[in-house]
Amino acid sequence: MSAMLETSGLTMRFGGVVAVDRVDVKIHEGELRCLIGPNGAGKSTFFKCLTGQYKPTSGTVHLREHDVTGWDSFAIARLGVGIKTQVPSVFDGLTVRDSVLIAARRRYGAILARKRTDEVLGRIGIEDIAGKPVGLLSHGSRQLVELATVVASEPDLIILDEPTAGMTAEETARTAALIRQLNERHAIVVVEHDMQFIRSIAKTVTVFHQGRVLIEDKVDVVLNDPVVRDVYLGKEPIRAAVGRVAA
Amino acid sequence: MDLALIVLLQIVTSIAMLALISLGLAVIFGMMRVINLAHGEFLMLGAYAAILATGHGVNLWVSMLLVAPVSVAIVGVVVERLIIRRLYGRMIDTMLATWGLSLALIGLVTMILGNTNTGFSAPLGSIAIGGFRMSGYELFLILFTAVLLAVVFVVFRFTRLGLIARGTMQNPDMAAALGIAPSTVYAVTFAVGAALSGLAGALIAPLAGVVPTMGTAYIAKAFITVITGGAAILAGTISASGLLGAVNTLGSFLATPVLGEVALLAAAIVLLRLLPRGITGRFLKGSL
Amino acid sequence: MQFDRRSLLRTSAIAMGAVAAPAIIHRGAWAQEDVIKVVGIHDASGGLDIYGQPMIATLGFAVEELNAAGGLLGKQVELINYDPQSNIQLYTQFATQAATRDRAAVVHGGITSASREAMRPILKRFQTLYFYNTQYEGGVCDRNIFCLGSGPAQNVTKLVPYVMNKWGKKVYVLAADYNYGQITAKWVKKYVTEGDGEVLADEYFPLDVTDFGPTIRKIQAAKPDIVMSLLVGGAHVSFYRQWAAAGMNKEIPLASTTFGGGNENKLLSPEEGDGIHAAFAYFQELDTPANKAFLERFHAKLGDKAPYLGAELAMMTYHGFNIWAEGVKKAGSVDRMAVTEALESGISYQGPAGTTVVDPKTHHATLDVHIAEVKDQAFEVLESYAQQPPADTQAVCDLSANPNENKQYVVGI
Amino acid sequence: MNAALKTTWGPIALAALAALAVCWFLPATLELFALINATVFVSMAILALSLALVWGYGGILCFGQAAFFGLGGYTYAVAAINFGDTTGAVPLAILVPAGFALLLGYFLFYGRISDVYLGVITLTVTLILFKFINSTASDIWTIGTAPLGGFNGIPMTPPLNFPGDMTAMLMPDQIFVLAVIGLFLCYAIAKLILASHFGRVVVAVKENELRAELLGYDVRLYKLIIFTVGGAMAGLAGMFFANCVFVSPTMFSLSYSGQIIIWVIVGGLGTLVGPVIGCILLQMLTNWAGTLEVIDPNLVLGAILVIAVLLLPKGLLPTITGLIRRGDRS
Repeated sequence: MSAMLETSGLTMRFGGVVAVDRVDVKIHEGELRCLIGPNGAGKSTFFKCLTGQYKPTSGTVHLREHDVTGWDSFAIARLGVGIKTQVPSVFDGLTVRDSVLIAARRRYGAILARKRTDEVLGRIGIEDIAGKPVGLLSHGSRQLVELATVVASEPDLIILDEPTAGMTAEETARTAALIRQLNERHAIVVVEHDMQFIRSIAKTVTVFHQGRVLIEDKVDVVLNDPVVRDVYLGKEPIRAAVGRVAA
Repeated sequence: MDLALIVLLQIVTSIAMLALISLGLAVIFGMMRVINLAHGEFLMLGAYAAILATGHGVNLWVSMLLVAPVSVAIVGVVVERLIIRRLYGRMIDTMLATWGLSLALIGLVTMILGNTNTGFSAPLGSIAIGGFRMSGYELFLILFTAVLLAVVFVVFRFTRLGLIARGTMQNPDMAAALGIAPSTVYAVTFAVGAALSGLAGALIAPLAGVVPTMGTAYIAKAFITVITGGAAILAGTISASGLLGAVNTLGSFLATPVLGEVALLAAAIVLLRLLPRGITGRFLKGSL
Repeated sequence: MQFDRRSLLRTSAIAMGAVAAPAIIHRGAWAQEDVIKVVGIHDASGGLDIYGQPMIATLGFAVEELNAAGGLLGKQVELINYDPQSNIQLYTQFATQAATRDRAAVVHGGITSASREAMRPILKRFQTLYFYNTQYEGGVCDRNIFCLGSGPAQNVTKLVPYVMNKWGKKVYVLAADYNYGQITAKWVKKYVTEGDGEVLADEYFPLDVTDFGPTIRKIQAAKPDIVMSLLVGGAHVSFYRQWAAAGMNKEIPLASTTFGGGNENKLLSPEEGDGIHAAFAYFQELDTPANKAFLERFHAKLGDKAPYLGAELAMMTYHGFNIWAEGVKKAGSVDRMAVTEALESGISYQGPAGTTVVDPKTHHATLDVHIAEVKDQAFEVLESYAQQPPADTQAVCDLSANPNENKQYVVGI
Repeated sequence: MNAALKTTWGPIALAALAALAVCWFLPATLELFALINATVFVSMAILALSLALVWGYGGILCFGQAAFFGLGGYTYAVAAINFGDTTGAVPLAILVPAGFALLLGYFLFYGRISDVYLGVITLTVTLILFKFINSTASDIWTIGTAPLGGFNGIPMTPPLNFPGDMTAMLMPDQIFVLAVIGLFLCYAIAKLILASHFGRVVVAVKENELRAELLGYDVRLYKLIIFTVGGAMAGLAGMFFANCVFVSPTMFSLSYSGQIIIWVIVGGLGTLVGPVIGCILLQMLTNWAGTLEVIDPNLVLGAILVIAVLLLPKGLLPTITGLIRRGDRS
């Protein structure tokens, strides 16, 4: 398999704090990768570097044949990277349908985009709230809406930063199924704290700790690694997840 | 040689004037993230308070240094209660409401006192510097502004009040942790900011003349100085006034006063383009 | 029908020369009205109120006197005052209002040359007679307007040689930055050069400038013998304050063609104002029987509210109204053209400011000019020059030869 | 299609009817003076509409909309005096402010300047233009045959003529009708822009700039274009204003910039009709207050703004329509 996304020596410093420290990560075409790590491990900062929201202090990001280091977010998005951010980033003043349509319309003409919008709304299971303003929805529904906008823009690589936070068990299960389904056509990177969720979808897992990659291996290997248990799973297995829901 | 000295003095005067007219706005902006567009009218009220007080036989210095700040502080408390308090956290709405207040105050003072120029003469006579003469009052203003900045620094740095204020700047919950309601801190801050504006208005009155619309001549300058300075109250005010004041004076000397003003404005634009969070958003971070 | 009216107006507009627009005018009604409407447009507020308020007072007084004496053509005169608040665009609004809604027989007003130039085209377009009674830079050549204040060939021409003779040849000019200041500064340069003097520098200030610090330092560096001030309005009074605060009033003498027009001498303390020289067609301190009698009537009528009349502007407004009234009496009508022709017959009026004679060719006035010095907040007249013609405008304008002319000439240097 | 009829073409048709009614009715009934005043109101309404679009839909709080208004007026006056014919001056009066908005917008948006900083810079630019134009009284400031006149402005601003025929000057009633048509066209253009994909993205950018960017939209470009359209409309407003008053530096003044914001906030941010109504109502109110001897117009205007922000944060129109809707339901 060829590398779709590759970072080498990616580093992000804020003043004296090193949030991301010489990270080398490769994501292959069509891969489903899970990213775990305690709060403050640098996962979200890493994503912001990938999607152009931060300009990395040093190191590079390659997307297929392009060196996209320091590119603007929209340009990276246009190369086929979609991200669902940690705190849902949605259009509060628009309806669910309009939000998804805006995303679909970037790729398609008016008629195809409408078709695509209906299809995505159905696939994510939010047709029933399609006419509602996003600002009035619950946290879980907003997560789904954001997911729908990301999916509708049909990126080759989808980054999902804690997609199930605030979801009910049923919504979570649906999301897991959806991710597996999406993975048929898109490469996916998921950040999660819910171990069960990770077990249910992941093949390869990368563990972040203090801005660096601690370990990267098959899911069973990683989850049974004593060091991983020590820095992450052993110390705050549930609380981290709970804390995130509250956030 | 004398000329160089006099140009230097003029630059210092400009800087002091800018710092003086901006300080009240900077305190309110730095502490509360509120941009008080009625700041110019607070200056105007201070100037009128001083004029009315001297008109009633109060000593000139008492009028300028005591009556003006105290009366405007009272206005500030009322304004904070009636308007600002209801709009915390809504920066744009606060700007619009204080703008409305600014218009209303101009209208009110015009109705009561008339839209006419008044003023009083600067005290303290003049002094000779080599072959040049300069007004003693301007010299006094420079010194007074320096002292005022020093006092604000000492209060913020070394007193409990300052501690609470700095804490609130960082995080509003901090004041609550110290057992003081943030709303009290905000009310006091607004009153202090208003008092500083009133004081500044009274002090510039002898040089500039007093008219209900006088605030409009200063608000833009003060606003631009504060935003260019950034969030740190003292460091921002001093650095921005220093830079803009120097540019203004040099422009005035080399060309005309109008070009001096244009140079000041253009400098502010360039600065904001380069440092979108103001000078202290980039340098001297976390200073006062 | 519509087309006919339009093409007619279009043709007449072209015939009238450079008139900016054809006009729809609902005229004719006023002739039957039982009052004669006169509109006064002067700033009662804002930065120029220092000039406006005395002018409003004298215009009102002139109308009352006339009405008390039986009015005009057997009718009472109704005075409508508008306050443009020192805002140029309000001048245009009120001028339009005076012409199209009030259908005034005459408009008296305008203080700055900027306000005159704003109103002049409108009043000409709507065919309403206009009197501008302020000392100004000269050169307006337009048959619809009468400019009765003194011009540079009457005041600058006397003041500049007088002060150069008294104080020295090097002059520093400070002027308000609009047409008055710009044009008058040219006249000052002309007369200074003719007197073998030198203008060291000329600086121009928008009307809202209050900070003269850098300029005062520049003047000190230039070391002139005289500072000539053509500054205008309330904000510019700061210059005199800052000048005195720097102690410069003891070092370099000031002369001005504007100081006193807005009673600046009363706004400043004696220490600040003493010694400034000014030239005008009138000072309240003039020691003539006509002036004394006027002041007695004026004060008897207005009591404590009587403003200090200072220099020229308020008094020429009084003269201006009376000259218009003379014209109406002579024409036997308030019709614009009839009154204009009557005034062009060389009407003169003898008032508190002496004799004012209308110059038929220029619509300007021949009048007395005085040079005075500020002493203890009052003017002390130093020299008087009787019956000075408006030579500046006469040199360029002849309305009897070119009645359709409509422009302001500027001195060529 | 039905939705488009309801939200776009329906309002445009209604606006066309209203414009027709106004053009039919007012010139026949109003006195000349009132008609000229009405033309001023309409030109201001175009100005209000321009900010309603830029701020209410583009989310760009521009403190300097008066800059484009003034530029439009001055461009028109200078071009008309130079050409002798106003046919070419009108497009210039739209293009020059639009071009200026394009440059300024490029500087702002591509510099990623937003919020209050954007407000400060637009305000500062307007102040610079004001100070510059206010100090052009000297003869050297002459463009072609048109002196800029400094504080005086250009009192001899020529009125519009029939296209191509410089001797056929328009009457005040014709200028009024043209201004109303101008207002209608601006409204229709704004409505069509908002109904288009481009307009939806502009609104999406206002709602969430980051999200739009992460979906692959270059938000800078969208902001720049809507800002430029707003500048063009403000220029057109300035052109009409120059026709019924004349151009002077006050067109660039802070008080104009301020008033526009007041119209929009009072009328209703996020609507197009609201600011137009707010503008006309407030101007009538200010004019009326100006004739009162006792109350200063500034006091009235200021109090209205404070009350609007405190009590009607949504603005007049949305509050009223909200009340009507609630009434319907009960």
